[in-house]
Parts: sequence; structure tokens; C-alpha cells
Amino acid sequence: MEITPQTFQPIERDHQAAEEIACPSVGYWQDVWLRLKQNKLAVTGIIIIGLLALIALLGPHLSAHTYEEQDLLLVNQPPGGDYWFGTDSLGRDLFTRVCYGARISLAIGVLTSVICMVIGVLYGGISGYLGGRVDEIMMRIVEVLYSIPFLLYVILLMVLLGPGLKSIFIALGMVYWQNMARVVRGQVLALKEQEYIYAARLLGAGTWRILLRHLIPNTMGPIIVSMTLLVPQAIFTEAFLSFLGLGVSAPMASWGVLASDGIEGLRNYPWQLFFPALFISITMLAFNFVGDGLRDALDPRLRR
Amino acid sequence: MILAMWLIVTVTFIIMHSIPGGPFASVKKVPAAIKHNMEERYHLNDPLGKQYIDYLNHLVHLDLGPSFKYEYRTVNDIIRESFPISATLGSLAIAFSLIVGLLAGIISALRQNRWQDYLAMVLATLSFSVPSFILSGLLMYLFAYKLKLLPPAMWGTWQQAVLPTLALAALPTAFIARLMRSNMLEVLQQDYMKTARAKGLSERVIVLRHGVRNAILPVVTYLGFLVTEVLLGSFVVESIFAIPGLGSWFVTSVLNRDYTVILGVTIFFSAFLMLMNFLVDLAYVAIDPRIKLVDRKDV
Amino acid sequence: MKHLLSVNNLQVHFKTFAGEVQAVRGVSFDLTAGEAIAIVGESGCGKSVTAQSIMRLIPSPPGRYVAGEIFFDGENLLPKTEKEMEIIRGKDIGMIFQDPMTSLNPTMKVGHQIVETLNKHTDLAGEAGKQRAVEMLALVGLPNPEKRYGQYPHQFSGGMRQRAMIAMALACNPRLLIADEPTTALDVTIQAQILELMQELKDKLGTSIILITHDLGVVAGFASRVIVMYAGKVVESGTTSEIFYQQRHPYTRGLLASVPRPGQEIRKKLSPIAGRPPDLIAPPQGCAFWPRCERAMLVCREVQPDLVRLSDTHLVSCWLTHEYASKGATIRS
Amino acid sequence: MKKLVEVVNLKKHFRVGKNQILKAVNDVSIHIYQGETLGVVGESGCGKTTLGRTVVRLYQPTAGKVLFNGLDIHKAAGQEKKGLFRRIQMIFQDPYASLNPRMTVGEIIGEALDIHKIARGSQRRDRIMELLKLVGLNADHTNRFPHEFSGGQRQRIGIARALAVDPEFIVCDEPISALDVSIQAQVVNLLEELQERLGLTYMFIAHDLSMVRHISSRVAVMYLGRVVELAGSDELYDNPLHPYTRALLSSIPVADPDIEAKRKRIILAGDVPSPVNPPPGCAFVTRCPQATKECHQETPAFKEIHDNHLAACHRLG
Amino acid sequence: NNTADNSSITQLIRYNVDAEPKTLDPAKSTGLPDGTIELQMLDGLTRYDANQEIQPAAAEDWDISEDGLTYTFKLRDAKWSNGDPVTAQDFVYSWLRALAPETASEYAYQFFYIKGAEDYNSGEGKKEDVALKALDDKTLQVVLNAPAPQFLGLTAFQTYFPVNQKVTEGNPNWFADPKTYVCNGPFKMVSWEHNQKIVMEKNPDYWDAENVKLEKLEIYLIENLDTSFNMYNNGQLDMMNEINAQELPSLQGNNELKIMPDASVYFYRFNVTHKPFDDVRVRKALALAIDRQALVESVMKGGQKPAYAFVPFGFKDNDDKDYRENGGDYFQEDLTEAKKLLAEAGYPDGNGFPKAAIMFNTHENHQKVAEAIQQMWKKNLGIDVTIQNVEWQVYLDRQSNLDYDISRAGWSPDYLDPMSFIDMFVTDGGNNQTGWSNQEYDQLVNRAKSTGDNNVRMESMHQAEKILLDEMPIAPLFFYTHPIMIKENLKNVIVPPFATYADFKWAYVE
Ligand SMILES: Nc1ncnc2c1ncn2[C@@H]1O[C@H](COP(=O)(O)OP(=O)(O)OP(=O)(O)O)[C@@H](O)[C@H]1O
Ligand SMILES: Nc1ncnc2c1ncn2[C@@H]1O[C@H](COP(=O)(O)OP(=O)(O)OP(=O)(O)O)[C@@H](O)[C@H]1O
Ligand SMILES: [Mg+2]
Ligand SMILES: [Mg+2]
Repeated sequence: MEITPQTFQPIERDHQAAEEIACPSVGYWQDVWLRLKQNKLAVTGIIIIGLLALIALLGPHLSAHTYEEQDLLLVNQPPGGDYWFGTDSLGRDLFTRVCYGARISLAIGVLTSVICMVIGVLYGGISGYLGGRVDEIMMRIVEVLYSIPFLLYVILLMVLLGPGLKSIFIALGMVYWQNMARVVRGQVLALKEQEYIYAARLLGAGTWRILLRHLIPNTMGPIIVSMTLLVPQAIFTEAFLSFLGLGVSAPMASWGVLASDGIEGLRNYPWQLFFPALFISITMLAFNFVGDGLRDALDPRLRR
Repeated sequence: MILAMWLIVTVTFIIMHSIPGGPFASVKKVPAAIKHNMEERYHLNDPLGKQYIDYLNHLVHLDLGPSFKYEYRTVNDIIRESFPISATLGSLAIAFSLIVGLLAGIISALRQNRWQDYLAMVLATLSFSVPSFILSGLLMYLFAYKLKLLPPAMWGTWQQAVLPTLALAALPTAFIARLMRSNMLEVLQQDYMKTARAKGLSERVIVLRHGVRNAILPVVTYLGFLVTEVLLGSFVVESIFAIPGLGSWFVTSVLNRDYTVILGVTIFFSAFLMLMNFLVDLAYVAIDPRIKLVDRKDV
Repeated sequence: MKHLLSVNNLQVHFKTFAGEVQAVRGVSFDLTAGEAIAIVGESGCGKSVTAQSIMRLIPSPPGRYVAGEIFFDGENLLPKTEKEMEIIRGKDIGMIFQDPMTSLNPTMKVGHQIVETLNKHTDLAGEAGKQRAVEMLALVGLPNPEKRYGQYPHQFSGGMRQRAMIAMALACNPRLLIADEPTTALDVTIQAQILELMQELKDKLGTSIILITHDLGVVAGFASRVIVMYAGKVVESGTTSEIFYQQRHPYTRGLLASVPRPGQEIRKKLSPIAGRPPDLIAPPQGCAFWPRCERAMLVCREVQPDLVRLSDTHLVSCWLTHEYASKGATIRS
Repeated sequence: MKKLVEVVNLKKHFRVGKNQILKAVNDVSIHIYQGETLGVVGESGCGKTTLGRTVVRLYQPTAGKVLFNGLDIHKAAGQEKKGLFRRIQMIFQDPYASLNPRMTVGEIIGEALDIHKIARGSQRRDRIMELLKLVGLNADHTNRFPHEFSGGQRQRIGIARALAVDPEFIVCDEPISALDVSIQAQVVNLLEELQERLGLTYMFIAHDLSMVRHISSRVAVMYLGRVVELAGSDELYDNPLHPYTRALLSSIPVADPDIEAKRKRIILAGDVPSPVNPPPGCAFVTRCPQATKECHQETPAFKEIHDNHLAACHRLG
Repeated sequence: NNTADNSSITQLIRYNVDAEPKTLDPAKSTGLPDGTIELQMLDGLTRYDANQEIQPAAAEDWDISEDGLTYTFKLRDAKWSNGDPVTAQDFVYSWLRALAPETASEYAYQFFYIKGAEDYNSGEGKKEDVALKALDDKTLQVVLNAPAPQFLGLTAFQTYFPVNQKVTEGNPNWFADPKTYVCNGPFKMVSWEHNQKIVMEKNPDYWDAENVKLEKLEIYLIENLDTSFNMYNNGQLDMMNEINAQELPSLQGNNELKIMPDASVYFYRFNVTHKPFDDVRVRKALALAIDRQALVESVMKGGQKPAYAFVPFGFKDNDDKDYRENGGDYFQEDLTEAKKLLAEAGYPDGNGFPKAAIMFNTHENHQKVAEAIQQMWKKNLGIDVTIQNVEWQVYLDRQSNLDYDISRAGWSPDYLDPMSFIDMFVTDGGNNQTGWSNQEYDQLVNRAKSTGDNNVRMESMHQAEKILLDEMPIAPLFFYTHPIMIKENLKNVIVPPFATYADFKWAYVE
């Protein structure tokens, strides 16, 4: 622009304009998503999880075999031609079984972490927010439960409920909700001293309102991170439970079960371990990538 | 503490007696008289309430009673014999996981987002979630069966300790590596690191003297958890590698419904863990100059 | 007169998720040996980045020196290697940071943190080093320096920590001390102590000082020259009296008007600067201050004003100093 | 003048560690007149926030009471309590921690309306707009999140939230300490304006004495959990009685080089002692340049030295 | 280091018994590990040889009365490892001790053939009334309740082993420590590392020491099958029991793999108190629709024999031929027949078949068998059953409470006689556990048990077995085998056909 006396005219300015915020409004989760998108690993993780879900849904239809169909003449076949991943010790198609396992394992992983989250959030939230005596007692209970042999619970559950998905969720929930409760409690303990909590109390908000509207939404970050980390652990613990007879009933099999079956044939039929293990590993990595990515995306210090 | 112990005993006792089976169940049904004789001998046909009171009575005198299955041994004996083995294995695993985990964590923090970091973290992530029974199987297959480098099982020589130590240490190593990495990254952001740089210290000194030391501290709090994990892991690892430690007894006793052993080992483990956590707290206070055992409370 | 430090057109950018933050957008100033200058400005205007650039402490990534030169003692610091910088840091230039609570290593004894610098830059070792460290602690007015030597930072109060920081920064007799908001985190009575101490040490040791602050009150009694920064640029600089009594930039004026001043009528309304500083990812095209300026003109919106020399010492970057301003415009008040 | 708030022998202690008691607020008695601004100043950790929070019943006092219009606020229950929440509000120190980052501005301000069922639907929306305008923000800020605002703007959102319930009395806990000087004035001006328009009563906590003088009609100076001096603000500044107040006033840097050059500072030695083990006798004794033996032994009474000028010092009257 | 000092010893065998013994007190021992270990160290009155013939051991000779009720054993001059002579009183003491109610021995019932034994054990009779006498130091006389052809064999069984009276009375836990373990068998204990191994050496004081060639015997106590397999492969074991089915195919043609016969049967129980298994046609249909050949070939892979009857091979009939071969098969797999039966029962093509589950205890092979059968029934009959994997004790509990539909089971004999199988299914028998009851069957079993005439006995048992398989409260699946791995240079290790133990008395390394 050319500098002329005319350009030295004062400009009329609207005072309100000074308060204008230029950039478009970005909600909290929108912002998290935007930043998550920039994290290549996390995006890879999300894509992998999506693919896995797809495999779980469509995979079984790709193959000519069903997960339960046995061919006792074709047991322990190596991968190839008709059987992409080979067959297992009862002559069933490993590919279809792995796809089916994805359904079970992913469902178990995801649902377990959701269940643990719900219990953990409520328990930890209440314990942390109320504090004092209540907190002490509630945390003691967690400690005591933690010390009781897991195997005893499992057997008790098996007797009370019998095997099946329901028992798995309960059993897995029993171990992991305690961790979740601790995470949430820690978060809540730190958050409840925040000034906005005081502000809400001063506005007359009750305990539930503060928990549900203020504390829990703000603990979501670490909770989601622990949830993503819980998924792979739940998948494997389920294998252990299945081994004890608490799992989904055969011939359906989760990845964990396929893997522990595979370990028996390791010396002779390594693919029976390889394929389930491969899928589990990929899942674990994917969830961890997403978890780590979320952790970064949620970190307030990295926020603009 | 005592109260917690009592709760643990009571809840375990209740669950234990509410699941089916008993120490003398077997496929072949024995005549009623014999069953009666056997139960009589261990007071198993007393009312549960009485059994419970009797047990507590013995417990107060630190007597954990006889094993029902291995009848000539007392639970005290079993613990005395097998715990040192578990403790040795556990210590090895903890030492390994501390050394390797810390190193891996530091390296990947310093090489953040480079291949060293990715490699370490992918490995850590994998071993973080591989259950010990699969890992033990793989290790045994690889080193004992395929390569024939190490003995597959049993306890006594250092070669025999290698594989179980690895199997047991995998999870804590991974955990420590991840923890150390994030601590390290956090510490590297701290103001005092800038101070150290402003003093003209070399990068190496800054990282080692100022960074690592501060990043290690939170790992100390994790030691309590580490001990727990190692103990839990030892159940599986010990039975796979045929190590006569306390962990393998734990599973066996539950499967056998060896009531006194179940209770005894549970009590011992919980007491041990409480002790370890207490020691870790003390250690933390001793190591971190900032911490005093202070908890804030409203009057 | 030879300058101990001259910063020429320094530009520093940071890569962030949202884009590149142009934290420092061409800062220039000089410092003569023995002089104490102050850099003032609102939060986020690039004071710390400028200070840390002199020490080459900008983390990279995300930071990046886009342009400029920093001559210290006649040598350009920007192209130096890390190894060469290590020798300068702590020895020739000392630095104190804003928050004494976090700037000391919490797990290392205070004395050791001082000795560390001495070990690096001088041949004082062992007892001699310790002796010197204790001396320094005494110099900054810590009672009981021997005992303090063996204590950890958490056993110090905020003021004491800042004293320890000063002792550390001055341990090797640097020629330049950069104090980045050394008193912001402290209470007023403690702030008075620390300022007094720095004043005293400056006189005693003859160290040049760059004091960074956003409190004009602190500046008034301390510095001989003041540099006012806004949005990564120097908008005005001059001697202390020029800045306080003959300030020409509306921003400087605004800063002074927004605090109650003695002599001013007590109940009079304060006159704040409206709005907030611009986003440095996309700074305004013209003068960065125009959106908040009471006297903004068309030209301000479009063209960046140059830094104009009004006197030997007084520089200002504002279109109002342009000859057209008084001619072409009706200037209010 | 009507006493709106009366603080009577208020104590608030915290238990830290096993048997240690931290006396954050130690026997404070002050009152606040309707429509005035009482400034409270003191160094970090002297108990200002604790006092403020106890006064608005965020903390239960260890001893003593707070009367609001003659009603003991800590004893109020049920409807009475709910009513109190509408009459007493607080503005917080940290503009970043005092707004829930997961709620939009509209939700933050609207929460009070929901809790007290003040307004619904379009009425609710209008009220939010009105409040935003009152604090100088735009209507289109309603759907934005706190992190998008500058410190000053956030502080104004906090003010709007407090105003939503039409309170009579607001405790401002260092509302400007975290802000840039240029922004501080925005908030102070706003508070003053609101006081005029709405007839509010403030307790204004700060450690910046020049701002406190500007905004307050009376000022209380706190040291280590106690009020050591209380007077009209001009009186206090022109005629400080307590040695601590004097030192405090002389420590404030003045943005005028000429005055600074002439000024004689009183530099206090040492730091504020820990409230966990306060020294016996006068709390200020460890740093007082004029301390006598008596000061070491006896806690001075807080008494009226001149008209409406109270102080706690053995050497005064 | 054990490997080092072992290198000089050539006559060494390392064998795995798969578990820590629960006790080494013969009166109380029950399990295989206990029995196997005791067998090496203690000599009963008799001992089986390589041909499954009963040979004299501690007894030099014996005499059985006409009526088959009175047994008189003549003991040889043998010594305990502490130098004491082995006397008839030792045997009397040991057996009575096992019977004493205070001892609470689980296997006390093994003595119930002896007159007065059961009463004493159950507290109804006196110790003095047990018909067991030491006529002199070397003569032992026993009177039975009824003729029991298996009795002589039982004297080679662990519960009948003697203990040294003096030692036992002095120290009730004598068996827990190698130092106090006084024995009269081919080997003596040197060390016992719990859950690891027991080391034995040749007992020089053994009466037949000259026929014992092994110098050292290491018995490992490793439970995990994979682990022991790896140890065998690494040369840390010379012989092992039990091999994972998954390994078997790759071991085909390996000379070290021996598939030993095992007189045990794998079968499914039907709970006849549950619908639809109260209907014999349903039970039959299910039993006929299983492809047993495929099961043993593709799932078990251990050379097992499909079972079309209940009593396994390996028992002598009255004509000295094999009982099973004489009895033959009682049914054939027949799909059309099975379908027909199912339709008759009201479930044509499986339609309307109620929910049912196969229950089995946690074990890899059981699961596979169940899965295979589940598929066969589905494919062959259109029936959907679920399968339930339950923990061992829960399994036992549910099975004996008849809380199941179909339950897998296995049975190995207590003594070498078909009766050990046949008497399981008498009405309300402790091991019946199917709810099935048949008067005729009960009578036949009774007759067999009370007669002194072996022809009648065998005949009755054959008839009873036929009834059992006509009614099919159980569906036999296959007769077990016992695959073992044994290094080729090991000779004369006795592995009996009816159990999975091994006797090393005559064994040596080539
Ligand atoms: N490491 C970094 N990464 C990204 N942006 C940065 C970084 N360091 C500084 N900035 C940006 O550079 C700009 C100037 O920051 P600087 O710290 O110099 O401000 P300042 O004037 O010291 O403010 P204050 O008074 O708050 O200390 C800010 O907008 C800040 O966000
Ligand atoms: N919840 C609590 N538990 C224990 N001690 C507390 C608690 N809250 C405050 N304190 C202590 O009480 C004392 C007074 O704290 P308070 O926050 O009231 O000071 P302040 O005057 O507001 O300080 P600042 O200017 O730093 O805000 C401090 O020593 C503080 O550590
Ligand atoms: Mg700064
Ligand atoms: Mg405060």
C-alpha cells in the first residue's frame, strides 16, 4: 500500500470486535480428534481396528468353511490352497476360526473394558469424591478383593453361572474394575480440588451432578487410555478363563483359546499358534497406538 | 492391616467352602465309613463355624495347619521350603526388568520417534500383553527344544533360572520401559533441565545426572506393583518350568481344595505384599528428598 | 562504545499442531557492558524466547531460528556448535528462570547444583569448589550457607530458592546475567528482597543484566533502559525515563495506564487495553497492535511501521510518529 | 451502615501428617458492610483463600461462625441453604482451573439457572445472553469452550457464572492475579461497574496492594492466618500502623522511576514462617524489625487504634 | 551339579512320574506317583513280572485253602534297610494300621476282602476280630470273607506293602525323609526334592539284590507334559509317561515311542434321570452315531481301540483267553439304525431334541473328543448339544450329584479282574453315577461276587455286561492305550497293561 496522508485516517472500531475470536469453534472432542488425526501411528491403529472389525464381520463369509465344520481326514493341514491358514487338530479351517475368534475376542475386549469402566468410574468416582472415611473403606475393600485368589472366584463363578460369555464378562470385570477404580479415584482426587468444582458446589450442585457433569467427563481422558490398554489384556485373560472352562463353549473359540491350543502343537504345527498370535499382536499394537495417541491428544499440556 | 488380613481370611474361607469339591474328592467313590474317617481326621465334619474359629485360633499362633493333601507336611513347612525359591526367581526377574526396562525406557525417550524408540515400544507393547503361559511355551520351545541352549525346566543351576526369569520378567520389563519412557519425556520438559542446560553442562551429564535420576523416582512407587505382578506371574511360570516355588502351590492347592494351603498361601502372599508395599513407601521416602509421609485431611 | 551483546533481526518460529507460531518476529537490541536493561511486555509476546535464544536454549524441534544474528562479545552465537555453546553457557552468560519452584533439580542438593557449574567451567574442584559454592550462597544472603549447601531445594522457601538460583547463575562470574521474570512467582516482600539483592550484586560484580518482566514497577527502579515488546516485536525502546515519561507508542502508554499509579486520582477509572494479543500463528498484516489501539489508522492495518529513531536512545515503531499522522488525521485527545 | 457479613472468631485448621495441625485461618473477626468492597491482602499462604472459602461455606470452620444478614451460614440447611447459594457467590483465582474445560460457556453459565430452576427454554437463552453482554462478551461466545478464550475473557465468564443467580455478596479470590497487567484493568473495571449497577458487596482478595487500594473501601491485611490490620483504604495507605503493613506497602514497586529512586524501602528479613508451627506470640515476630520480648510471648489483641482503624501489635496503644 | 556326577554312572535311569507324590506311606498312598515310587522301594508279598505273572516277593511261597478263603504266606528271609528282619508281624501291623479308622486311609477298602476288616475300619468291629494273624515270625495267615481270585494280585498293590513296625511307631512321619525311610525293596531313597525329583540307589540289603542291575534311579516329579517332553528331548529324561496327542503323529516310526496297552476304558455316561436320556432309544441312537474309528485315529492318535463293549482287553476269562475277546462286541455303529431309534423316541432328524450338554473335566483331549462327537451328532443325527468344560472337582461333584446330561468318564481297574468294571453299575453303586438301575444286573453281579466257581463268575459278568450295553446308560468310546517314550537302551522296564506305572527292579541300561 502506498503511504499517503489519506491512509492516516483513524479507523472506527467496534469495541465488541476486540473480543472476537477468529478461529472456528472447536469442541473438546473435535479438538482431540483433530490432533489424533495428525498422529500417524494412532491413525494406523484406528484403521487396523476397523479392518479387524471388518474381518470379524465379513471374514467368515469369505471362506468356504464354517468355524465348526470338521474334517477328521484333514487334520493339522499346513496353510495353503483350500485352507488359507491351515487346519487345526480336528480338521477345522483355521482362517474361519480366526475370523470368528475376532468376533469373540474383540467383543470380549471391548465389552469388558466398557463394563470395567462403568464400575470403576462409579466406584472410583464416589470413593475419590467423598474422600475421608468412605474413601478409606472403599479402597480397603478393593485391596482385600485383590488378595483373594483369582482362581477361587473363577471356580465359584463357574459353579454359580456356568460357562459362557456372561461369566467371562463378570470374571474379567472382577479383576479389572479394581484397577479402573484406582485410576479414576486418583484422577478424581486431583480434580476435586479444581476451582470449577468449587464453583459448581457454590452454585448448589449436588454430589451426583458434580460427579456426572464435572468430574467424570474430565477423567474421561485417562479412562479411555486405560480402556484401550485393557482390551488386549482382557483378550488374553479370557484365554486363561476358557482354559479353566469359563469361556465361550466350543466349538466357538476366541483368539486366546486358539493361541493356547496352538501352543500345544507348537513343535509340529507352528501355524496353529502363529495365526492367532499374529492377530492378537496386531490388535494389541493397534489398541496401544490408539491409546498412546489418545493420551497425547488429551494431554492438556500439548494443547494449544 | 489386621482387619484387612481378617477380611481376606474370611472371604477366602467363605468362597473356598462354597465351591464344590473337597480335599478328598476322587473319581473312585470310597465307602462312606472311609470318607467319614478321613474327614474326622481333619475335623472337616465339624460345623463350618467351628472350623473357622479353630482356624483363626491357630492363625493367631502363626500355625497355618497341616496340608490336607500332602498330609505329612505343614503349610508352614511348605512356605518355608518353597518361598525362598520363588523369592530368588522373583528377585532375578525384578532385577532383570529394572535393568533392561530402565535402559530401554531411557533410550527410547532420548531417541523419541526414531527407530530405537519404535522398536523398544513395539517390543514392550507386545510383551506387555503376551500372557506368561504363551511366552513360557515359546521360550522353552525356542531355547530348550530348538536350539538346545538351555535346560527346559527344573531349578538349581543358573542355566535353569534363565528362561523362567525371562518369562517372568517380560511383563514388568515392558511396563517399566513404558513408564520410564514417559517419565523421561516428562522430566526432559522440566524447568530444571533448562537450568542444567543454561549452566553449560553437556547433554550426557544433563540426561544422566538430572534426567534419569528424577525419572527413576516414580518407578520406585511401581516396585510394589512389580512385586505383585511377579508373584502372580510366578503361578504360571513356576508350574510350566517345574520350579518348586510357592507360586505353583497356589494353583495346585486351589485345584486340590487343599483348604489349609489355599488359606495359608493367600495369607502369606497378602502379608508379604503388604510388607513390600510398606517397604516401598519407606524406600520412596528415603530416596526422594521431597516426600514426607503426609496426608492432608480436614479437621 | 563496544556492545557486549547485540541482537539483530532475530526471528524464531515454533512448529505446533495448529501451525507455525512466529514467536519472535525480528527483534533487535544492543547491550553495553555493565548495563542493566529490561524487556517488558505482555505474556506470550516473546520475551522468554528472545532470552533463551541468546543462550541457544530453544528446543529444536519444535523451535527454529529463522533469521537473525546474536553477537556476544563480537561473536555470532547462532552458528556455533553445541560444544562451543556449552562453554559459553553458565560461564559467560548466566540465566535465572521465572519459577524457582521448578527450576532447581528437586533430587540434587543445592550445593551440588552450584558445584556442578564450577566443575564444568573452572578448575575449582573438590573442597575448593565447595568453598566457592558456600561463598556464593553467603553472597546471595542465605543465612547459614554451610548448612544450606547440603540441603535439597524443597527445604528452601521460594525466595531462598531464587537466591540459590542467582548464586548458581553468578558462580562463574558471567559477564551477562539474563533474569527471566525472576520475581514474578514471589511475594512482594520477597520480590523486594530479590531486587535489592540483584541491584547490589550488579554494582558489586559489574555484571550486565537483562531483566525480563511484565511489571513496569519492577523496571522503574532497576533498569537504565527498557525494551517494550509486543507480539514478537520491539515496539518501543529507550531509557527508563523516556519510556515512563515520554513514551510514544500507544501500547506502552496503555501498559502504564492500566495500573493505578501514585499521583493518579485514586478512584479514577483505570483505562485498560481492550481485547487480547494477536495469535502469532497468523499475526496481523500491519501493526500487530492496531486491533487494540485507540488511535488506529488505515495505514496501521495494512503496513507494518518501521522502528524509528527519535533520539539516540529512543526508538519506536508506530505510524503515529510519522509526519503524516499529525497532518492527515484528527487525533483524538 | 448495615453489616452484611460478620466473621466471628473464625478458625479453619487442617490436619497435615499425623499430629500436625495447619492453622490456615486463626481467629479472624471482621465484618463487611452492605455495598462496600472489603479488600483482603497478604502474602501467599497467609490464609486468604481459606478465609474466602470458609466465608462462602465451601469449608466448614474449625471454630467460630460466619453470619450473613444475621444467619449463621454454616448451620443453614434445606431451603435456607439453597437460598444462601443464590445470595453468596465466589469468583476464582485461576482462570484456567475455574471453568470446566468440557462445558461450553453457555452450559457453564446455564448450570446455575438449571440448578436453581431460574429460567428455562428461550428465557434461559436470553438470560445467558444478557449475562454475557453484562460482562462484555458476545452472544456467539455461548457455544465456545473455555480454552478458546483469553485469561481476561475467562475471568469474565467466571463472573457471569457468579452473577447468574443474582447474588448480593461475592468473594473475589484474587480474580486478577493471574492476568496480564493490561487485562487486569478490564476485569477490575467490570467489577466496579457491576457493583454500581447491581449494588453488590465484595470481599476482594489480592496480593497486589495497588489494585486493592483502587477497588476497596476498607482493607484487611492478613499475616499467617490472622488479620493484623484493618482500616479504610486511604487511611491504611497513608497511615499504616502495623510494621508488617508498612513493610508491605514499601515493597510495592511503583511504575515511576523518579519515585522509585527516592523511595526508602523497608526490606523484611526472611520468609513467612510455616502455618504448621507458627511462632508463639505475635505471628510477625520472626521478621519484625521492632520486636520486643513481649511480642515473643503474647499474641497481641486485634483492637481499634483510631476510629475504624484496627491493628494487632503490642507496640501500638 | 547332578549331571556331572551322573556322568560316571552308567546304570542310571531317569523317569518322570508327572507329579509330586502325596505321601510315601503305603497305607495312605493312592495316586500313581505314590504307588510307582513305593514299588521301587518296598516289596509286597508278591510282585508282577514282565509277563504279568504274579511272582513271589517278600513271600517265598503261599498256600490257598480249598474254599479259597484262607491264605497262608510263607515269608522269606529278608531284611529291612536298617538291618531288621522282615517279619509276618510287620505285615499284620502294616495292614491293620492301614485299616485303623484313625489312619483314615482312603484305600482301606482294598482290605475289605479280609474278614472283619470292614467292620474294624468303620468302627463297628474290633481290631482283634480282623482275620489276620502272624502264625510265627515268617508265617502270615489271612482269612477272606468270600473267595476273591484277585486277592493274590492285590498283595502286590501299594496299600498291601509292609512298613517297619518299630520305625513307624517311633516316627509317624518316617516316610517323609530319606534318612528315615526304611525299606525292603530293590531301591532305597537318597534324596527328595519336593516338586523336583526323588533320587534312589540300589538297596544292597535287598534279598534279590543280585538281580537288581540299576545303580541309580531318578524319579522326576514334573507335572507339565510339554515340559517333560522337552526334557526327554533334551536328554534329561530316559523315559516318560503320557504324551500330548499333538506330538504323536510326528513320533510315528520313532522307535522310542511305545504304545502300551492299557486296560482302561473311555466312555460317556448318560444321566438317565434327565430327559431325553431316560429313553434307551435316545441313548442307543447317540451311541450308534459316533464314528469311533475316526475318533481314535484323528483325535486321540495313540493307537487306542474303538470300544463296542465296556470291559477292556487284558483280563483273563475262565478259559485263560481274553475276557474281551470271548465277550466280543455288543453293538455296531449304524447310522440308519440310530436315526430310526431317534425318530422312534420322538425326535425325527433331531427335531425337538431338548437342550443337552456334554460335560467333561478340563483337559485338552477331553475337549477335542467332545467337540468331535458334538459334530458327529450334529451331522449324523441333526442334534445340537453344547459342551461344558468344568474344573475337576466341580466335575466330580456334578457327576455324583447327577447334575449333568452327558458326562465323559474313564475307568481303570483297581485289580486285574473284569469285576472292577462290572460292579460299577449296580443300583446305587458309588461309581454308578448315571441313575441307572437294573435288578437283573444287580443279581448277576451278586452271583458273580459270591460264587466260588470261576465259570459261573465269568458267565455272570458276561451276561451283566450284555445287559449294560443293551440298556446303554453309558456309551463306551474307546479303550485307552498308554503311549510312552523310552530310550532304546533301556531294557527290562516293566510297564503293566493295566496302569501307567513302571517297575525298575529288573531294569538296566545297555
Ligand atoms: N516450545 C514452544 N513450542 C511452541 N510454541 C512456543 C514454545 N515456546 C514458546 N512458544 C510460543 O512463543 C510465544 C512467545 O512465548 P514466550 O515464552 O517468549 O512469551 P513470554 O513473553 O516469555 O511470556 P510470559 O510472560 O508468559 O513468560 C508464545 O506464543 C508461545 O506460545
Ligand atoms: N485443603 C487443605 N489442606 C491442608 N492445608 C491447606 C489446604 N488448603 C490450604 N492449606 C494451607 O493453608 C495455608 C493457607 O492457604 P491459602 O490457600 O488460604 O493461602 P492464600 O493466602 O490463599 O495463598 P495464595 O496467595 O498462594 O493463594 C497454606 O499454608 C496452605 O498450604
Ligand atoms: Mg516468559
Ligand atoms: Mg489463594
